[in-house]
Amino acid sequence: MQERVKKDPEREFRVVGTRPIRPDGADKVTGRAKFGADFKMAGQLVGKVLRSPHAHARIKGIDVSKAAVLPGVKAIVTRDDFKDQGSEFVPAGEMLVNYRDVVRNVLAREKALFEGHPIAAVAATSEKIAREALRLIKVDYEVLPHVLDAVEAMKPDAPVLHEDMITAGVTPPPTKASNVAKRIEFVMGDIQKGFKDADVIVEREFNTKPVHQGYIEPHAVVASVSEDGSAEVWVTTQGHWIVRAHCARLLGWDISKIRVTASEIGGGFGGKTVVYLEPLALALSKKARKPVKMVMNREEVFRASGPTSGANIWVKIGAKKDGRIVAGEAILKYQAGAFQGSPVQPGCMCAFAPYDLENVKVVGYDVVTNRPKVAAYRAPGGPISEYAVESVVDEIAEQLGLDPIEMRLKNAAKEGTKAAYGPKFGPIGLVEGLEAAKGSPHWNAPLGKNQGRGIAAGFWFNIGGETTVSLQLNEDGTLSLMAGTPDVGGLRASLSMMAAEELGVDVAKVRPIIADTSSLGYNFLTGGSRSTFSSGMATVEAARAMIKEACVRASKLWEIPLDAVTWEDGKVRPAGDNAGKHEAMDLGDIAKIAGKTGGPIVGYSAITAHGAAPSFGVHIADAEVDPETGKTTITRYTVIQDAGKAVHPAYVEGQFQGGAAQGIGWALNEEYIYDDNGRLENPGFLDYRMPVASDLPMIDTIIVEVPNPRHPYGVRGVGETPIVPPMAAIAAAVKRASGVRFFELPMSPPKILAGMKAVKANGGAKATT
Amino acid sequence: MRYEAPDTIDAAVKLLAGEAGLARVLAGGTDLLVQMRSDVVSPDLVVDIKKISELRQVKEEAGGFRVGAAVTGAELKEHAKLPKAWPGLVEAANLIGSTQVQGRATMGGNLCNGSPAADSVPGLIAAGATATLVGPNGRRDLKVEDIMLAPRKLALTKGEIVASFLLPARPARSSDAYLRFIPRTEMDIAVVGCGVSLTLDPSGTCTAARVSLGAVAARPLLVEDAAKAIIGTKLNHAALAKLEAAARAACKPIDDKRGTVEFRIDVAGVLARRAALIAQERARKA
Amino acid sequence: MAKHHVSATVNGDAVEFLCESEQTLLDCLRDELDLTGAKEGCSSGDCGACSVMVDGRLVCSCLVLGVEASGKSIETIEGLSDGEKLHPLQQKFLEHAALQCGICTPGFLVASKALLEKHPNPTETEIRYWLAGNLCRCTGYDKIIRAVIDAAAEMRGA
Amino acid sequence: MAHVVLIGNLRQYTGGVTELDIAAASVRQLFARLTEKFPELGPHLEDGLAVAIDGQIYQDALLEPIPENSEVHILPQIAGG
Repeated sequence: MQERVKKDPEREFRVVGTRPIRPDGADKVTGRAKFGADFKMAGQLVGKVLRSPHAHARIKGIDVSKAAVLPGVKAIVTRDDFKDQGSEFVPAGEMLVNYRDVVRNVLAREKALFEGHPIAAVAATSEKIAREALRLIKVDYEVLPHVLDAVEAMKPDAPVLHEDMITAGVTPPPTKASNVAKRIEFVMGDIQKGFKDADVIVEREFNTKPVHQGYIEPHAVVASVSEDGSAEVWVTTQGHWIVRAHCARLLGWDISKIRVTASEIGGGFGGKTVVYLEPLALALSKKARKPVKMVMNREEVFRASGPTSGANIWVKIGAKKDGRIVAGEAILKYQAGAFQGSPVQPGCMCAFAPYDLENVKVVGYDVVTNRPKVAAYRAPGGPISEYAVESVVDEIAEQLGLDPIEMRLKNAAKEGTKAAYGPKFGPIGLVEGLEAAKGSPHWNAPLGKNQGRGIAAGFWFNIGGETTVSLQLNEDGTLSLMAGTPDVGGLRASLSMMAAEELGVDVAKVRPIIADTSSLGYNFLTGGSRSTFSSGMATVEAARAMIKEACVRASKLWEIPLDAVTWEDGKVRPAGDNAGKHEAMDLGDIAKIAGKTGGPIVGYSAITAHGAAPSFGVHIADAEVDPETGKTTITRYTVIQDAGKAVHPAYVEGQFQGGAAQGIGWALNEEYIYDDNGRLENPGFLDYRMPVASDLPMIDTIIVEVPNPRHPYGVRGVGETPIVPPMAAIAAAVKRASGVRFFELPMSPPKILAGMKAVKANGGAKATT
Repeated sequence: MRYEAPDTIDAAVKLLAGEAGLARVLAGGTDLLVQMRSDVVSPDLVVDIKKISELRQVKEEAGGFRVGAAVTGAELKEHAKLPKAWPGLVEAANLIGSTQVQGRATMGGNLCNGSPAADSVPGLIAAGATATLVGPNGRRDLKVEDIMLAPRKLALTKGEIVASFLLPARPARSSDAYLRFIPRTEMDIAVVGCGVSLTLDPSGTCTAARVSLGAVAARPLLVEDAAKAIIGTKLNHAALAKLEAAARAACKPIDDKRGTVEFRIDVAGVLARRAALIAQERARKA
Repeated sequence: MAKHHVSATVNGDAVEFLCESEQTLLDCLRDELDLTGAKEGCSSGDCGACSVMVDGRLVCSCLVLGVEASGKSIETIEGLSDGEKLHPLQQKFLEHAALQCGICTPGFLVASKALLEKHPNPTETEIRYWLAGNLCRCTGYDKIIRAVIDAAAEMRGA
Repeated sequence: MAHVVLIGNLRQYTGGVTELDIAAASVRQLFARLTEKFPELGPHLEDGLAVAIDGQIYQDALLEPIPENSEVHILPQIAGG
């Protein structure tokens, strides 16, 4: 079931809001589209990475002498091939990056900090030889005690990963190094007073496990450094300008020397925003003077890329009898993995974002552990804290005997509400989403035996950022559109639609491509749900620049003032009394005269896109719990979310459905499992249990459209919010189905069965972890 | 690594027996190739047995069926008579992996991979299947429950191949069922597996039964006490309670990434009851 | 160890290639025959991105040795369309927006075709179980299942 | 004058001050005034922070005008996945 809810009478669109076939579609259904591992260069070598078998170990020596003389081995790189970088947070694009950590994540220096940490890389004439060479590299490790869990890592006697790491955000600064990189605090109002006013207070502790982005395409790169030191990189990434920046910095090369082309990308979800193989491939290629191809296998992806944080969260919420929340407090402890930079900060800011609260206090800790460094994953930080807060809101509603939607409506953030992280919201669609949920067929449908229904809200900020788009008017009136944000799921369709809308041409006349880093101005990466928003904004601006130029040409040709020329219905027309009689010209006509009236016509937009607006979602989940095995089946699911304006509704629905599916996996079965030695036990799709087709029902969607006033078409980012509500919605559904409230993810069958048995043993009612 | 694909079983046995290094049999390859890829095994010789016709056939024999060890799950399902006679066993074989894997995976491979969680093995044990082994010293028959001794450890001697399984003739009103527990609906390794095969008399009383469990001990188990619990009963409430208790009592599981001891023991009982009821329902119609 | 010389039929064309014993059919298709439509997502038969047909049987090409292809008929995603005319499944996947990133799409299409050849009128549940070996992380499967249902209806009508 | 609110950890650089009024016509001017007042805050302003002017969040917007009597929040930057 697909539905749409619109708020305002809107502009009449001709193309936007329709569902044309995507321009890159035919290549993708015929197997011709080239993804990361599909690119091949003549004479390429195979690059492979040697990884640490230990979770924590000092590297006393690396001996590559035997590997170096193996016939077919053409280059080896270790820590000695990369200059060390100082500890300093510097902007790279819009991300703050500490290159001290980036260089160590790419290749371990003093210590191996997680199982899978790269130690050395080899380029050889075949994969077999490269693998053999890895076996010949001798690494002298001094194995150290390790720590995997944030709470454990915060203890005073925990093994310390970085002997120089002093907790930031604490005054006075601690004198001793610890695993706590940072303490952050957001305070609004008076939390004590708030709790004093409360009629009911619920306080709970939650734990979540790390989960991986789970993209089906492993990381892959081909790099070729030529004799003059200029480099070509072909890579699967969410941001090729970011790859360029990181590689240039780590290798000490000029940015202009590196040209990066983004391949088709087989999923990223935040996980392809960092560099792993790219600097190694470049360094190997430079040494070997040949192209080098590197592809991770699935095990490497799980052991050494992503995931997002596991966390410990404590939440306390106070409310009046009528459901009005008067105080909210949370403490978040997020695992960062081996290097600081967990998404705890946005986690803090998101925690209470759906609600209009006066008194809020959130404290967050960024904690390093002997796991792979976390990477962004869809709404990074938000799903964890909002899961905990939404679960407590659900419990309060239950205690007060309130309908969970009514409870949320009573507290929902709306236009003018001061967000729990400070500023006031502009127009947002949470109330509209909750109302749509209340009126939905799903919310009002009967439930079967052993079934329960849950609901939860979710929020993500969305961002803009640096964006460049070039739109060329071709000689025959068709258009070439160059954008720079990799297309992870229909971007080229949306951009060509927006160009067609603005220019009054058929969408099939616009051919979009994702340009390489040397062919277009800078673009920040695809992330933060920014690509349709930002590249869309730049596309509309580029189209408007083209229209303006078309009008200039017409005014010159017609020898009338520019203000006597107008653009209407896809044509330049004379306008007003002084304009005279001239035949209106469409872009095809303009294209014919372009060369003779001043030269080719190119619309260009290079902007830092501002005005991104948050998107709120509401999810309804039905769960059936087998009382004898604890197995949970999701029997029905509906996603309701504000898209501002859905440019291509099918791909908006797809984002909703995909986010929900990932959230269902997170809620029920996905987790990283380590053995006592800190080695990952489930680095494959067999035991890292992402939902398969038979695990899920159809996922219904309702698109709410409360336009974003800062985007020419009203667009909001939609990609991230859908992963925020599922965990709490499912936990609430499981509670109603099983009678037990769970405070730990994943809610896997052994936990649920044990929980139900414990409740039975207690004679009912008592909650359990 | 050497690859050989002989077309007689004797040639295969000769190759395997004569290999000084590590030799592996390739049937469906759905375990072997994964292990080779992840460097768990690096064989010097791989003997592909799919060109040996004896191993690729399902034949009626002595009122029952002889199933070649290299017949795939998908082929079992497509057989004209087998799914009706042994629905539980065919289901078990077809729970191994995805549709793609079912097109390759075989019961012989499933057994010889030596995993306590293999899905088709409890099915075979419940069925009372006998395996025919061929080795340098000729042929011999072994009950399936006697083949796997411990994880990755089999009662096969060097050069010996599992050639086929004999599913015995069975009286009217007989049927079987196999259930496994996995956290998802597909694509997992059994956390617990349970096969039940039984025969009813005209009054509906169970006259014969075999119950087997997988993934709850170091090897798939034949649980005679569980069978005794339902033999002579109409699978009433008390008999089923005894069945559940016997199944649970037989479990000696471990805690691992796929499940806990407590969970496995609990669920073994649940599956035994559910599988017995399915088998009973089927037997009434058989 | 000398390489094996393999002769097979791929998408109706006779092909020959050399491969080592360890090389999988997936490696051979991608590296020796430059047919990169089948993708490597896991190399363990758990994702289905490398699905192909071998003698009419749906398999993961990562779980088949290249040398086993000798004398066999292989069908890959590259052979699905009839020249310029897309297969109804391909067309329906596009119309239903049943792909986002597209990496799993070739595997889904090959597996779906195998299903519809066997079961022209599958239920939603049958489709979901048949395709359980094909992982998709982007779509939540909804639009994929709808596309297969729609393609099946069209193929039955045609 | 703009009413400026410092969010999160910033008060550790301002001796505990979280709200103040500042005359500034642009984000760049605002940062300059804040740096004069709180020298420790200065290095943190241009990197890693966002500015919300009357609710609208800006990242990397030194030239953005700040209207008279507006409310300005200074908060951590947001990225995404």
